Amino acid sequence: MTREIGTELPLQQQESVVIRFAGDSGDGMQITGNQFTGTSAGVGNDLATLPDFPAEIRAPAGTRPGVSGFQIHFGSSEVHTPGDAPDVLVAMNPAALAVNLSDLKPGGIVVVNTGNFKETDLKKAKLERSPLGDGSLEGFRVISIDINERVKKALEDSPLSAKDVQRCKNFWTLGMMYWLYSRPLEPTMNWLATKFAKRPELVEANQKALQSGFNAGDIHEMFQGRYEVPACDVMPPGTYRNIMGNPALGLGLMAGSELAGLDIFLGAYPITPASDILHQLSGYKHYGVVTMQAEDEIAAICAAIGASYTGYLGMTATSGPGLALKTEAMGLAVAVELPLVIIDVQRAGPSTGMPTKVEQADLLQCVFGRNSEAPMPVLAASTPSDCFDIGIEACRIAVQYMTPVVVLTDNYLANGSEPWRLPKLEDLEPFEVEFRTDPEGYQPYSRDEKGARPWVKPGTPGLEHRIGGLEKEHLTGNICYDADNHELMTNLRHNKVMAVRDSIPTPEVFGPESGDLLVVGWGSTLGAITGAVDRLQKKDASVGRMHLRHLWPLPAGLDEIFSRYKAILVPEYNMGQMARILRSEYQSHSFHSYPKVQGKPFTTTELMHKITGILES
Amino acid sequence: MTREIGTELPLQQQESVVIRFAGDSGDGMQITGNQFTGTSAGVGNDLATLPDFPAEIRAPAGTRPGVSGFQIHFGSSEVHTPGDAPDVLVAMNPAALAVNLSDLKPGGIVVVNTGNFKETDLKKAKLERSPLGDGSLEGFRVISIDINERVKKALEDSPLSAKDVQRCKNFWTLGMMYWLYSRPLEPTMNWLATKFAKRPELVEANQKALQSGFNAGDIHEMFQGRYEVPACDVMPPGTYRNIMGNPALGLGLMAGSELAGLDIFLGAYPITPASDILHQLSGYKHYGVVTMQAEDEIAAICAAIGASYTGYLGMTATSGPGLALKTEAMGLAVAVELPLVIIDVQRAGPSTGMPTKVEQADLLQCVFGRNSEAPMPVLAASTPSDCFDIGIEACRIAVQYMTPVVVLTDNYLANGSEPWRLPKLEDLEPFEVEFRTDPEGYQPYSRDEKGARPWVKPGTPGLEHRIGGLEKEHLTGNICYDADNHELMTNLRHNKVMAVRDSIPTPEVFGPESGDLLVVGWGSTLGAITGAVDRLQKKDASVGRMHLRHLWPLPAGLDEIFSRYKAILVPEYNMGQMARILRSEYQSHSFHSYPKVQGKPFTTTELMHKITGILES
Amino acid sequence: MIQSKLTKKDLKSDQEVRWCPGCGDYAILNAAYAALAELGIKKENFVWVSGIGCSSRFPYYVDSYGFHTIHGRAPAFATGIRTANPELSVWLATGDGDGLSIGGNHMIHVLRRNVDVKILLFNNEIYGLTKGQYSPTSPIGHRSKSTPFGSVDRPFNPLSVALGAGATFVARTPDNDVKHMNQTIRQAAAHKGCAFVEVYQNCVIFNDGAFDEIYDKKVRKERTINLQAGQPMVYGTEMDKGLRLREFHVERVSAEDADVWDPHLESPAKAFLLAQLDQDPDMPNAIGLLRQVEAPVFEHDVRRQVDEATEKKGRGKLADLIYSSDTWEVD
Amino acid sequence: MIQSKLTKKDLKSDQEVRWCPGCGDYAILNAAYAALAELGIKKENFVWVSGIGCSSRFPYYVDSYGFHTIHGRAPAFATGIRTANPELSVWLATGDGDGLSIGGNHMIHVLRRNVDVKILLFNNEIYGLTKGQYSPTSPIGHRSKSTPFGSVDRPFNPLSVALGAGATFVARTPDNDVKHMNQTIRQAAAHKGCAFVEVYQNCVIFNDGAFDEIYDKKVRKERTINLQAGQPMVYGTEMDKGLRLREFHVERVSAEDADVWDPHLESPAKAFLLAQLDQDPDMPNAIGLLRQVEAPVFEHDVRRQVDEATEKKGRGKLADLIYSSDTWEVD
Ligand SMILES: Cc1ncc(C[n+]2csc(CCOP(=O)(O)OP(=O)(O)O)c2C)c(N)n1
Ligand SMILES: Cc1ncc(C[n+]2csc(CCOP(=O)(O)OP(=O)(O)O)c2C)c(N)n1
Ligand code: SF4
Ligand code: SF4
Ligand SMILES: [Mg+2]
Ligand SMILES: [Mg+2]
Repeated sequence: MTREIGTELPLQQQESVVIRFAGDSGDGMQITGNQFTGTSAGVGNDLATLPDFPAEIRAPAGTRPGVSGFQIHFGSSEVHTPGDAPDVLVAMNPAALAVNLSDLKPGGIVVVNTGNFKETDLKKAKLERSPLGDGSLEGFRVISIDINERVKKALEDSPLSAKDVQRCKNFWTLGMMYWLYSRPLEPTMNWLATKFAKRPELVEANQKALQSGFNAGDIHEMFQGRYEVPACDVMPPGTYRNIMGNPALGLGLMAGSELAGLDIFLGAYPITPASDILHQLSGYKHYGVVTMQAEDEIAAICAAIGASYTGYLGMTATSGPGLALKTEAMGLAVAVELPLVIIDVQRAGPSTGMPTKVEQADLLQCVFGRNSEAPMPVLAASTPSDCFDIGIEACRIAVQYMTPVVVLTDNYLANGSEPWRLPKLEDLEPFEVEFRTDPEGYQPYSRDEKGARPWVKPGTPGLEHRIGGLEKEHLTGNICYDADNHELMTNLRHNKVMAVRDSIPTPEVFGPESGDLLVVGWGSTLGAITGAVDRLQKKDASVGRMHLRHLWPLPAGLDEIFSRYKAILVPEYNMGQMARILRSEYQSHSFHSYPKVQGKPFTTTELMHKITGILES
Repeated sequence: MTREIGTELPLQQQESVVIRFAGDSGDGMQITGNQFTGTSAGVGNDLATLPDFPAEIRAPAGTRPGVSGFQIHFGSSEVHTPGDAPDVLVAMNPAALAVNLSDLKPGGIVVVNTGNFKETDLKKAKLERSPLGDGSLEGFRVISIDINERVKKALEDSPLSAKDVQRCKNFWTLGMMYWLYSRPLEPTMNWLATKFAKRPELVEANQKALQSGFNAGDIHEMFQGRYEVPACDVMPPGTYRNIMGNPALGLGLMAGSELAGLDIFLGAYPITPASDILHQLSGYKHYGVVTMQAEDEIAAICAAIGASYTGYLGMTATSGPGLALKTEAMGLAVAVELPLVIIDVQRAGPSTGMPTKVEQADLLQCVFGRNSEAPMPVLAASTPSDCFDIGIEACRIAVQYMTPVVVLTDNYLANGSEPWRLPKLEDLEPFEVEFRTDPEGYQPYSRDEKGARPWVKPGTPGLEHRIGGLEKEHLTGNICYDADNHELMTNLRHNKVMAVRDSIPTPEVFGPESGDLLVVGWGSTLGAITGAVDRLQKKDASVGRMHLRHLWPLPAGLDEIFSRYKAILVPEYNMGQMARILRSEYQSHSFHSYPKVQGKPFTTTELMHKITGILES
Repeated sequence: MIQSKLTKKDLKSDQEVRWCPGCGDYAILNAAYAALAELGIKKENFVWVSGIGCSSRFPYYVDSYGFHTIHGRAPAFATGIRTANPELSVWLATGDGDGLSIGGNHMIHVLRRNVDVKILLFNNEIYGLTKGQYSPTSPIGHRSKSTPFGSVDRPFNPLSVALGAGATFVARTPDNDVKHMNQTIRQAAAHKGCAFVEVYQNCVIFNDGAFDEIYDKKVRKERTINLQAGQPMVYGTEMDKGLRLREFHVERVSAEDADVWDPHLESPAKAFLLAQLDQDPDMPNAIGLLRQVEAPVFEHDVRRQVDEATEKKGRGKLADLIYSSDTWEVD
Repeated sequence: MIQSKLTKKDLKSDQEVRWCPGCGDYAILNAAYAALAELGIKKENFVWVSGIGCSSRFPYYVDSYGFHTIHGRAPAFATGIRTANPELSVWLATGDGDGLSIGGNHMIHVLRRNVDVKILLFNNEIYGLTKGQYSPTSPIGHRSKSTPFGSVDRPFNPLSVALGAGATFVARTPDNDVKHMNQTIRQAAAHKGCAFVEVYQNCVIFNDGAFDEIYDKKVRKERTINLQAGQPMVYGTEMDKGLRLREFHVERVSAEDADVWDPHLESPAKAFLLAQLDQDPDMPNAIGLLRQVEAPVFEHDVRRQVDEATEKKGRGKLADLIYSSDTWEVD
């Protein structure tokens, strides 16, 4: 179906490209982006993507708040982030152009759908003049096409209404971009055929639009050449799929519960950007998963603790404001020493803040934000696919140590995607739970070698006992106000959490074993840091990098590693929270905090700039 | 009425004495202790007291959980704490003896009411044998008196029932202790006359009992001599009253609101040990105070923020578990930048923990325990009477900087008492609030030189505006998702809180200007630290001390002070939370954490021991 | 203090309204503009308080004082505001999630206390802002993002909850009847005490047509009955049908035999019964005024205590507090 | 799975009971021991859940599984426990503060969902554990530590709140009538769904005699009416008085004219009316069974969805989830 014509045009190889598709919420930019992603993955590129949803549910058509974007970074070498500045901006209307243009790389390509630049369109976008004519686009390579018109022409014979015809615009555009980047049409053709199987007229129209867009490029109407981004040869062999962080985390929790031999009970209350975890798990009923949308975040965690008490793997998922509400119950979970996985998909604050923007500023809240001494392990995922592994790790720690565990991700991980090399299930190490059933010598607060107390399901004869939030006597678990016992129990709880350290690896250092600077990151900064440090290392800068996935307790061996570098840089999306923890734990090193609190990720460039600055000083 | 007889007995001068009164909850030990306190204050002693209430509301009579205690430390030189080990234990029954004996100083005096040591009494106290006969009391000076019998005899002619006669036991005992420590009877005589003005038979009986106890000592029946603790001559001149921390804080808030020219709105939900602040302020209606017992802690703080929004000085008072529930709303208060005073009377945890025991482990929760970056000032009172000053300081900062402020106290401060030198009201500096009423150029998020935004009362014409928890545009306060604006606003909020530093003094260092060790404390450890360091300084140890009242931001000048000492010791009732903050703020000094998590305060002895240990190493 | 009336325009703020095109919230906002303008209250004396949700964006669009707080807590803020300053006219915009899920407790307590706050609960039987989860008012079996197999929990009837909590004013109004909304809002404003108004609100995006069976133009006359004080309980396209209460049963009768409706009854039991007609597909749904009774108003009594104490003892002096109990001198 | 019955002693834990001497809680505990022992449920299958308060110490004293959680949240824990394991017999002990003040929202939601949890709400119209503040059930004017001038807020009627929330079982019982408590607890146990039992409980220390006007031996027969399914609504020392419902009014009549009580009515309106008799000093207070109807039980339907999905699709395999959507190979 896809004719390989037009090959006489110059074909330029590129190592990697960043494209941003932007249009009105109704323009189908997310589908376009996802199709481009799937096709690129299929041809073997490494990639990373990030959608940019409008904050409003449905802002009025054509307005700036209504702009929806999708950015994809694909390459023939390793791709670490969805990209800093796009090489190509596809703008379906004036609002999309106005909102996104400033991000475009100097000299970048901007594809504009001129069909949407009428006076009324400009007005909706709050533009006084058309940017097409006022010099705004100077310095860019502008491809102006009236896509509305093109689609109309291409689908002249379609039985679809004029309005429905216009809804095929995104596939026409996609086709053109496929041509420009030499991608095959088949995957999308097939997808369309399946997707609209019940409506053949839609299949036909969209396929036609796609092909027509492709041809439009092909017949040199607009481009001086086309590009090719060859398959990435550094991707380890295996089966891959593209995945976003939220679903990866959901799958990780599924895997974790299976490895523990338990069923999941998720108590949750919807909140952006964590709700999707609830949505996902509520579809897994035939996996024995019980989900409950509770009346609020407090009820959600309490129900989950209740479920854990019965022998389920209790979980709850929320974002910062919801976590704030859970802290009292988290303290109870510490006191009663039951397993629990608490997910915090962070977003920008304080308070309601900017719910759709990225931030990592719940770290201190998670590590320290509870009344009295209530220690619990805190983990953080560093890429969308790492969410899977962190999900498993959280389950492991929760059940092995009989403790609540916090998992931190963020907006950027939750919605960003990357190719995920699927694990071989048989390689995943099980950590099956054994419930205590033997009444002989049973003590509710005795401890195993890890410091964990026995887990008993209510209903087990002979092991009846009571637990609660009052201080408990060592071993018996009876209420106890004794001074020495309180200190003992405080220490036992503390030591148990610290002992998790024995079960986690020291993180790998990438780069020189010692040197001028070590960049220490955590969470979703991984991609940006990797990109920046890798490039500088190629320039022989004396800089290494290390990424933390276990935030509390911190892994063993850090002190020694830190001592091998003159300085340590800690970039993070907050005012320096991890830097504070590191300073308080490892006093003798010199930590530079590099805060960014803009609700958006680091660019490789700004990180490189910062690092170079420190290296030079 | 008080005959000065018996003066022929040797009169021994003592610098300071610690007495603990202990008996059944029904025995009136709190009244006894308070009377002894008032009388001792009247004769010019410095003093500190601490009650020890049973955890249960009304434990069965005669049982160990039913024991109620009151300790007073009074002296002719400065008294810093209610005392480590008592010199004298008054035990009204076997349970009181069993529970308290181990605390008594070796060689100390134990006064036992043998009238309550019958078989059934021993059984209630879970004692197999009477401690009076089994050698338990070896090494102490035991004064055994059948107080039951004495009172009965003394009140033979009283019209009171036998049961009511027995209720005069505590005054008999108090009379005896008055004799032993050469205190006048008048104050208590007068108090009884007023207290029971409507029941003259009770006045007479209790006064008779008091006199009879005094005489019993006087006629040498039991003691080899009596003691005198002369007036304290180092107390600065002034008018004094004895006060506990909770009421002192309540008065401080009253003073603070008056200095601000505002009325108080207190939203609170009862919780031990903070409830008394609600009780107190709810009695101040004719001061314009509005109190509201809300449905929970969340509603309490939200109502208080609502009241602040209208121009009241909003406040809320709670303890750790309640604070955990308020954190989401605290974040909103940060975002909307309204004044608010949040009181956390800390207690031992985690979770429900030990509600009647002391701990300082909410520090990190208060400083960092909110979603995202939500900075707010945190203060801590260091003695019962300092609660007054801290209350004023919290009001000042809240209104001058348009910010929520946390005040930390604890169980020990809340219920402990000491003489309070009353301030001259004209010396208190006012910080009157001016509400904005001028619409000209009004911007809801403009800032003054302190970084505070204007405070506008709803109802003011022409200044209508909306506030909320979403990120706001600088100056206009409109909802704004702009990246740079978010960073700007985050910094403005941060800087505003940090700027509080400019308005607070660098804490004084007591002791050598530089040296081997600086002991840095905060909150209720002041007394114990002062006692220990003073004594060591008298022995020429190279140790200084400094106490923090402003915990966030920390005062200026600390770094310089720390640099003058080889090491810094941070004793606190938690696992080292302030030590962590100090390490993270002042990396180049060597901080020793000295945690105590027993639900009870440091003793001077253990602190001296610790300090000596460090000095020697 | 009646003063020259406002116009709708006076109450429009300069903020762009950001609900989805077609959302029922627009109609509610317009009805509110009109009703508020007629109250004779100065615009600076209105305070609109809200939690979080699509509905809770409401305060931004009214050019008065406004406070967009946190999810579910608006009643608590409103209580603080109104108790601190009873001169203000305090209004609350909330949703079925904000007001009955996370905020259920504050809701029943503000009703119990009878704080003079006017509550508009935008019931769209869905979580709009978080993009389509079911809510505590969604019917059993509702398929939503969080209940792909259908919800299993029984819904609240918002009016029953309010009546159970002791509400003194309870009404219901549909977002597709501007006149009715306007009238209901004005009735709420006139009530001395806490007013609870459930607004049937259509969420075009996530729960479109949730109320069509009841209030679509084609069926509304048959499927709703407008309860009005002192009026017979009649309904139907020809206004020929009526309701009569007999022995705790609601009977459908002809218009002539209809009972006269009295929302001022001491017992809320009748209103309770009528609020629940929505359970029965053969019955019209009650809209209009279900209950309106007088009862002590929280903030009035709070302030009365303050005033009485002040009158009796005089405004307290700080010195008296501080220098009050047993003091002694050291010199 | 009926098995040989337990004795009261089997259910006594080894923990010392620590309520104040004379507290009504003792009687409730004893009644519960007796009632639970008769249910034919194995003791290891009981789970007692509670929040914080004097009443919430209850679980420690029952020798079964028990969870003393945090203030106000017990219904949420109980929901999790029961939904995770519907084999367990889950009981909840709570107070008027725990269950209706801080915990009001969870309370109405557990009732709405009809989770099969048996709730005993110890209503002493006071906060006991925190030493005597008024509660949301204290009458107006109540002087307490936090209301030295008398409380100004209208109290909740716990049964009305429950009915407003859609409760399927509602009863009331006094702590000074062991037999009545025992019977009520057993009725609650027999109910399929959430059972809400208000226990009038005397706090000897902070609110002694709060219910004496109603239930003191001398007056109880005149001041209470014991509602029993299928029995005439009669009361009085001579059982000569009765109640009759006419046109939404409760009338006092002679015993012969009394209506027969039916707690199984579809509409809760009648129960609602009777629950509120306590407002009227001339009427007897309703105790006994006010409502008992069948309705979908939350956890049954939750589990049914799990079972049906599993039956339809087979137990899910992890591999299917992970290897599900568009994958590609790199080699
Ligand atoms: C503490 C907290 N939890 C959750 C959320 C997410 N959230 C915002 S609005 C909302 C529910 C909205 O539903 P509703 O109240 O019915 O309002 P609608 O959008 O339908 O008008 C939720 C769950 C939040 N903002 N804060
Ligand atoms: C979060 C939290 N807030 C407040 C408290 C303090 N508190 C414990 S029990 C209680 C109320 C007790 O009253 P009620 O529920 O009526 O029980 P009762 O003691 O009367 O049986 C309160 C306010 C707490 N433990 N936790
Ligand atoms: S999501 Fe629904 S309720 Fe929210 S604005 Fe859109 S249509 Fe209205
Ligand atoms: S305080 Fe009251 S409710 Fe609590 S145990 Fe004592 S008598 Fe019972
Ligand atoms: Mg809604
Ligand atoms: Mg109570």
